[in-house]
Order: sequence, then structure tokens, then C-alpha cells
Amino acid sequence: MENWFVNIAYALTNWLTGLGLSAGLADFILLVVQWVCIIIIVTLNVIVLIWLERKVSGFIQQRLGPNRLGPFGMFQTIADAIKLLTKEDIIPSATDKLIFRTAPMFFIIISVMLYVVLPMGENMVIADLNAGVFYFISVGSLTTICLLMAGWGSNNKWSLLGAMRSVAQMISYEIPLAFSLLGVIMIAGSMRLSDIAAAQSNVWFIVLQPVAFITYFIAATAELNRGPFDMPEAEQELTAGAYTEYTGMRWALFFLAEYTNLVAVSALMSTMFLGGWQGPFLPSWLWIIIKTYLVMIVFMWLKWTFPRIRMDHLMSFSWKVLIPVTLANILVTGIALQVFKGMGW
Amino acid sequence: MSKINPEKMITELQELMGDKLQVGSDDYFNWLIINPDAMLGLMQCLKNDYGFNYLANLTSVDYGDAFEMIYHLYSIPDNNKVAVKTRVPAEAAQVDSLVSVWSTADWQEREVFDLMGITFKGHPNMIRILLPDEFEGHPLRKDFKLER
Amino acid sequence: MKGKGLLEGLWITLRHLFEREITIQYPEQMPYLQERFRGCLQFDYKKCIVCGLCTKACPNNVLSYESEPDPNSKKKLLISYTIDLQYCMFCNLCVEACPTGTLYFNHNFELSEYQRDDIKIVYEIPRSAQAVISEPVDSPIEMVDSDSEPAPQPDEEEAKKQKQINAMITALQKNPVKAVSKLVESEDQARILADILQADEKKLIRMATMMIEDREKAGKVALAFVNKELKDRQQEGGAGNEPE
Amino acid sequence: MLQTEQYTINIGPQHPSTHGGLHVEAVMDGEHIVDSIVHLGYVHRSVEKIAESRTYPQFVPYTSRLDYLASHLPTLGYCQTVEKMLGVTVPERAEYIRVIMAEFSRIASHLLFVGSLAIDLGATTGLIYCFRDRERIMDLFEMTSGQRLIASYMRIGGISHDIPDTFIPAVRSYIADFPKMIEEYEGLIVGNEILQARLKGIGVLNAEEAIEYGVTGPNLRACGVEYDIRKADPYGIYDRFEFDLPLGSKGDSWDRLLVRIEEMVQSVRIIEQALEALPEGDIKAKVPRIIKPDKGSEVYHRIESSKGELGYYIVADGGEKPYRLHVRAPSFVNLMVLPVISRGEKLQDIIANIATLDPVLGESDR
Repeated sequence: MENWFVNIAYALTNWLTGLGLSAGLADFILLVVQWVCIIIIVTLNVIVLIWLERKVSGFIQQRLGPNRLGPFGMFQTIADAIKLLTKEDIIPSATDKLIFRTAPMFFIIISVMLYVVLPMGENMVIADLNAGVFYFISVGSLTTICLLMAGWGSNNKWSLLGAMRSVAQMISYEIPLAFSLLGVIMIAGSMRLSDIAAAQSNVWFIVLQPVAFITYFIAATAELNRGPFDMPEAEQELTAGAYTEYTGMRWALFFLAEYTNLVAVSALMSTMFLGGWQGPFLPSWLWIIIKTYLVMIVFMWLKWTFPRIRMDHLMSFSWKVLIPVTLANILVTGIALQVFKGMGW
Repeated sequence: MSKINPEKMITELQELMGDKLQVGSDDYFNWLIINPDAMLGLMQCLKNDYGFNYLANLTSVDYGDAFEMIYHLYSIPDNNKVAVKTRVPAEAAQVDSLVSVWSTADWQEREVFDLMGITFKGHPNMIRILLPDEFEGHPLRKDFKLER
Repeated sequence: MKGKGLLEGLWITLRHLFEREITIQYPEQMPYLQERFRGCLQFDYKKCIVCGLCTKACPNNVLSYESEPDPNSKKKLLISYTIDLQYCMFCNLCVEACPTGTLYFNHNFELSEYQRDDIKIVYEIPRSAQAVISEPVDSPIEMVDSDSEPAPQPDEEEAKKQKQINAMITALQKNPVKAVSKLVESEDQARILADILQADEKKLIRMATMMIEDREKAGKVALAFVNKELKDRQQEGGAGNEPE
Repeated sequence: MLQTEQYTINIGPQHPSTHGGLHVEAVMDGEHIVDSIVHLGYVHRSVEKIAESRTYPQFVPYTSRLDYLASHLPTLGYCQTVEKMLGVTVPERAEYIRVIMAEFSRIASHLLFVGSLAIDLGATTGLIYCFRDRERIMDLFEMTSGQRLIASYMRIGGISHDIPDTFIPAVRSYIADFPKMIEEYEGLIVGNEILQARLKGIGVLNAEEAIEYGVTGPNLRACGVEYDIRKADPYGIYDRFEFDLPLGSKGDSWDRLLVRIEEMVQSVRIIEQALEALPEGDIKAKVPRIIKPDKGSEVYHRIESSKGELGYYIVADGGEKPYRLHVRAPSFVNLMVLPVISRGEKLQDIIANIATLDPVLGESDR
């Protein structure tokens, strides 16, 4: 069971080269197959996730959540997706059409791009970059541009406010996000995600870096635009923020991309702090799924408990609390590393 | 400030206002019926000298040939109360605005203007408040015809 | 400590995550309605004395009726009664005004209709049906004094009978539970009988004829119908329904 | 140099947080509110004109529709006003039941306040919990009057139905569960630091300004002014009950929340006392079917509604319909301070301010 997917990929490459294709072409085809798989997984995953979110919020609020379609209402999201797909695509006349149309597409593309470096099990990385963490952070921050595009292109004040908030928030929270990961990178000695996961075979980094875990968790919530940091959307204040003017499938794409981001960040968090694919008995890829889902349920739990923080509090929290804390964490980690090295560990 | 003596207040006010002020009372209120031209002065006096700092209610009644403005005043925390009335003829439906005395008169006067059509001299923003701006007529007037 | 409130909130929501749900699955599971719940306004024309108090009490002109003077007494006869439910505020003023309990609220709250006209509830009471249906048994006020009518001639009688039967059929179609309530003992039985008659038009016509011609026989037949239906239902229930 | 420009943004009339058809035109500088103009009238029904074409008893159901979140209170106010005109004495039992109902209405309204404040600040779950507990009050209303939200329960001279046998046990069980409910709100909503940070020091209204603008009810008491019509000008039998007036100190949104939470506890105290003292007897005084107050009689009567001073001014002309009826709606007057307290604050704060001023648009627009 452990090596199912690795074997499939290996067999596929072998078969392709057996057909007489060059190794490079076979790799390319394999890459395409992997991409298609990722997109399918992402879409299916989002369907499950939306269902899960609605179920979790329902249970927290002593409701049942979706329960009509399929077992436990599992197919409700599919029905919703079909509804959204068949809805009229309204583009308001005063919008900047090109930007308005392309924003959701960029958003989803960028979200899917995050999956390239994520190890989804032992030896299961599409491109095991040696600067994987760096890649993840930089691509992840691109999503803000899409929100800005959506907000600007909509030609709506609410949308623009939401977009501006998103930009401000991203600028503040990118820094603690990267800083909190630095501690882990220092201990692991690598930015390659598979190395980081492998380095946790003895002890998970959440034990070594608890402060970094908490700061990363908070910064990631802000980065994901999820409650209590859902400034750009903020439906009680900005109606729907950057998404106000979007309808039908374009709006659904935003939704899809947000959840795709959520999965990616949760997966990164399990890789960086929760031991990645490490775990007893079960195959590695199952472990990472379990960990990712647990992290996501915690995200949902937070969202359905807390009120939205105010914009200026959000910023001052980042600059006055998170950044100093993460900097201190880096300092302490560095000193501790040197001390332990001196002690000959 | 302690509880004021209503009789004393009324005599003092009568001295001050002369024949412009008439006095009445029922089970619940002492009524001060004042000429519209002296109303602003009376109100300022009531607020500044007698501590009626809370204008609870401000409304109007259409009596066909005349409009009556009714003000219910209370004082916090002494809990004195007095009611002031003033009558203006229907053809010249204008009274002094009390926004300068109590800010709470702002919207209540706008409401009276909106629904009853009495204008308030010195009101900073005399526009309709409940009905749409392009609405014609003032529905609480007795001559307003209901469509049905 | 800062953050304690946040954790407390998280603890509360976590506790509720595993608690029992409080929602009612509405279409399958009907909500529990209190006895006084005001659903749809109903009119029991057997009890109406055409006093007009309800229409005077109504703030919104929901209620209206047509009547004609009874030639035999000083009272009035009701021809039709209209409840225009779309303007109803369910304020209970008419029910309180009614001296005989003619108006009452039932527990039906599913009052939406596709057409505006369907919201209106119209009770039309044909003259001849009044004579038959409103045989006063439990209502304190007599509406029609049938004894005082002169004895009709034979063919006239035949025509009148046919007319009565027709009226009965309409009554059975319009408000079956009321119409058959005299035949059977309990309201449940009346409801079952009403269902049977609504389902089968032949039975309905037969029953209407019987009710005009031979009251006793009609009662017996009705009881037989009800018993058979109950038996059927029991068998069905035993075989098909799983225990909850 | 970067140039900035002020812009206007329309909060409402279609907006998730305006509690109905409220329209606030906000002049903004970035996220800061420079000025705001409140536009009302989206729910205007001209109730005062309707009253002139309805008889006195017929107008009772309309009053329920003013403040539909606490529907017993405006009805109570109207009935007491007409009773004052007629000089009717309401039977003791009816008075006590009225108090129980009125205080439950107040709790229901404040519960909705807490819940809607939570959801306006983004905490959806708080709303659901409040509604869960509010639902039980609605069941009590349904038990007595037959209607849940808009009960039309009070009548001129008394009440429409006596309470059923199941009512008192249900009330007692609700009161027994109430501390637990409050504890839950304290934990989830009031104790939450994010919410505290969003409410403390926001929408500050000082006492002089509040009286100047005619703000009443919990909003006034949050400013530290001890003024409650139940105590200052007792109506009905309120002088027989013992209860405290919770007061705020700063007059900010946070105080407005705390005052209301504490007021619910006080309302429960009143209900307990009323249950203890509930006598047997009639529920309705003898009132003629056609009510004709004397010509020229006019009454201003005010009660402490859940939003503030709810006053009715009625002028009779000897007929069976009021010649003039005016409703002094607390929501209407309280809303006036919204531009005052929101000036210079942020967009997110004006949402909190609208929520803590607790306007009911059915009442403010009439």
C-alpha cells in the first residue's frame, strides 16, 4: 500500500519509455498526468471540504448541516456546483472586463501551483525543489494580486475596499509567516520540503518549535483570508468584499481557490511541523491526508468561534506581536542550535 | 437640582411671558400654551432655568384650520415634567425650530415636516425623512386623500 | 491572561460540536404546535348567526359575507362567507368577537399558494344545502326552521330531493369532514370517511344520495367504510412501516 | 505626493448588517468615516395614518408590528395609553401576566441584540446560540397567545387569553436554565478578547450628549445615566418589583453590550417576583365593545421598551377612532446619534455601532 502511487508512476514511465519515447518526453507526459491528477484531487477535495465545513459549522451551532442529498448530505456540494455552473455569468457593464474575467482564473491557477512542491507521501513530490519553502511562500503571496484584480476590476467600492484590505493584510502577514518557518528551516538545515519531513523522524518540529507553530498558524489564517481574519470578504461589513460582483462559476472559482489554498497551507503545516508523512502503521500518503484534515478542522473550528478582528488591530497585532515574537524565536533557535552543537549533539 | 415646584415655575413663567402664555393642566401634565413667536424663548428658559434637559416627544396635530405642536419635556434625573403646546394657523404653518435647544428635535421636527407639513424656522436640514424626496403631500394632514 | 477568553470560546464551541442537534427536520418532522397556535382561519358555517361582529372587529377587512333575510323569521341567512387570508394579521380579534365560536384557527400553517386568488377562502352555502346540512344538533342557534316549510308536492319533492342531493355532493366535496361529522361518532372517523369519499367520486355520490334518502342507512354504510379502511391501514402499517 | 480623495459608500439599504432597511450614506476617507448620513423610511407604513382609520381595539395588532422583536412591549404601551384615556383599571392578574410577558419580550429583544451583535462582528455561532434560547421564549408566547413573533396579546383592559397550565412550569424551567445561557454568552461572546477590542472605546457617547439627543433605554444607561421609566415614572405595577438598573460608565459599545446582558438578568428577577405574586382572578376589565374616549382628551403615555422610551400620544375626538396617534419610537430617536458617535471611526466600527444602538427599523420608520 505504501508505494502504490510511486509504483504507478514508475510503471507509467517504464511503459512510456518502452513505447520508444525518449526519457524527457516520458517525464513530460508523467508531469501532465500528475497535473491532471492534482486538479482532480483538488476539485474533489474541495467538494469534500465544503461539505465538511458546513457539517462542522452545523454541528458547532447545534444544527445538522447539509443532510438531504446523498449519505449525510455528501452530494450537496455537487448539487451546488452544478447550480453555480449553470447560473448566468453576469459581468456588470462598468467593470474592467479583462481584469474582471481573468482574476478568478489566475487565482485558481496560482492555488494549484502550490501543490508542486508539497510532498504528498514519501517520494511523492512532483518537483522536489531545493528551495521548496521559498517557492511556496512566494507563490502563495501571489493570490493577493488576484484579489486586487478582482477588487479593482469590479469597479465597486466594497470590492476595492476588500482588495485593499487584502493587500495590506498580506504585506503584514507575509513577514511573520516566513519568519516562523525560518526556525524550522534552521533546524532541518534545508528548504527542501521532503528533507524537512524526513528530518522529523525522531521528533516533530511542533515540539521543538511550538512558538513558531502558533505564529505560523495565526499568520496562515490571515494569509488564507479565513475567519477571524477574513478581511477581504467580511460579508457583514463589505457584503462580500472583493467577490461582491462575481456570480456563478466565476464566484465558484474563487471559492474553489480559497479551499485549494486552505488544503495547501494545511498540508505545508503538517509537513513543516507535524512530521509530514511520518507515522506508524498507515502508508505515508494517508498520514499526510489525516494530518492535513485535522489542521483544516482546527481552521474551521476557529472560524466558527471567533468574531472578525478589526483591520487596525490586525495590522498592529502583526507588527507589534507576531514579528517580534518570530524574530525572538529565530534568535533563540539559533542560540540553541549553537549551544547544542557545542555540546556535541 | 432638586424637585422644582410646578406652581412656582408656572407663576414665574407667567410673569415672564405675560399674556403670551396660557396655563392648563390635566391629570398627567401641566400644559403651557404659548404663542408661537415666544416659544423659542420659553423653551430656552425651561431648559436653562428649570432643567428640562430631555425633550421626550415632539409631535403635531392637524385641527383643520390650525396646527398644534406638542412638546413633552422631562428633566433627568429630577423627573419633572411639563407639556408645551403652540398653535399655528394652517395657512402659515411655521414654527421656530428647537434644534438649537435640544439636538433631539432634529429628526423629530423633520418627521413632523415630512408627515404634517409644518416647516421649522432655523432648522439646519429641513428635508423629508421617512417619505421619498419626490413624494407629494403630507399624509398626516386631514385633507390628505388615501387611495384605495 | 490575554487569550483566555478566546480559549473559553473555543471550549464552548467544541463542547457543542458533540452535543445533540436542536433543529427539527421540518417537512418530515412537524414542529410541535401549542394548542392556541393560530394557523389558518376557519369558518364553521353551521354555527354562524350572521351577526357581522367579526367583520366589524377585523382591522384589515379580511372578512366579508353575503346574506339574505330569512322570510320565515327575523334572522338572516348566510349565502357566502369570504376570508381573504392574504390580508389577515392572525390577530385573533375576530375569533374573540364571535359570540358562537364560528371562527377559529386551526393548526395548518402551510398557507402558501401559487396564485393570489387561491389564498382567498370562500365558503359558499347554497340555500338548499343549508336546509340539509345545518340540521341543528349541537349548535345552539337554529338557522333554518325546516318544519315550518309547507309540505311539498310529490314531483316537486322529487326535484327538491335531487337538488338537495346535488347540494350535498358539493358540500361533501367542499368540506367533507364537516359534512360527514353527523354520520360517525368521532372526528377521526369523520376525517377517514372524508378521505375515502374524496378519493372515490362514485362513493361520494352514493353517500350523498343515501344521506338525503335514508340517514340511518348512510350512517351504517359510513361506519362500515371507516372500519374497512382502518383494517386496511392497520395491515399496511404492520407490513410496510418499520418501527421508528 | 500621493493624493487621497474622499468617497461616499452606501451602507444599505441592502446590506447584511443594517438590521432591515436602514441606509447609511458614509463619507469615507480610506477606511475612516468622515461623516455619515442616515436615510430612513424604507419600512415606512404610515402607522400613524392607519391608526386614524381604525377603531381603538382594531389598532392593537398594528402596534405589535412596530417593534416586532419585542412585540408585547409596544402593544402594552398602546393598551395602557387607551386605558389611561378611559380610566380603566386592569385586573391584578392581567397586570402580572403583562409584566411577565413584557419582561420576556425584553429578554427576547436583548437576546437578539447579543446575537446580532455577534454576527455583525463575524461570530456566526453566537447568533445561533442566542436564537436557540430566544426560541424557547417564542414557545412561551405561542403557548399563551397563539403567535410566536407578533403576538397581539394585550387587549385594552387586559389580555386576550389567560395563561395555560403548562405556562408556569415552562417559565420556571426557562428561568432555571437562564444562568447557564448567560454563562455561555459570557464565554463565547462577551469574554472574547477580539470582540472586546472591537467594542471598547468605540462609539463613545457621553451622558450630556445622550440626553441632548434624546437617547433612552439601555443606550442611555450605558452612558451612566440612571434613568429607566420603570423606575422614574412607573407604569402598570412596576413599582412593586425590586430590580436594579445596570449602568455603564463610558457609554461605548462595550458598555451597551454589558448593560443589556445585565438587564436580561434583572428581567428574570422581575419575572420571578411576578410569578410569586401572581394572583387569581379576571384577566380583562369590563370595557365597552365600542370604545369612545371623551372628546378632546389627550394622553401621552410612555413605557420603557427594550429600546428606550416608547411613547404614545393619542388625541380623541369622541369617535371610535383616534383623531391623532403619534408614536414616539425609541429606535428612531436613538438612531440620530449614529453619525455623532461614528465620526472618525472605521468602517468596521460603524457596523458595531449600528448593532449596539439596536434599532428596529419597523419601529423607527413606523
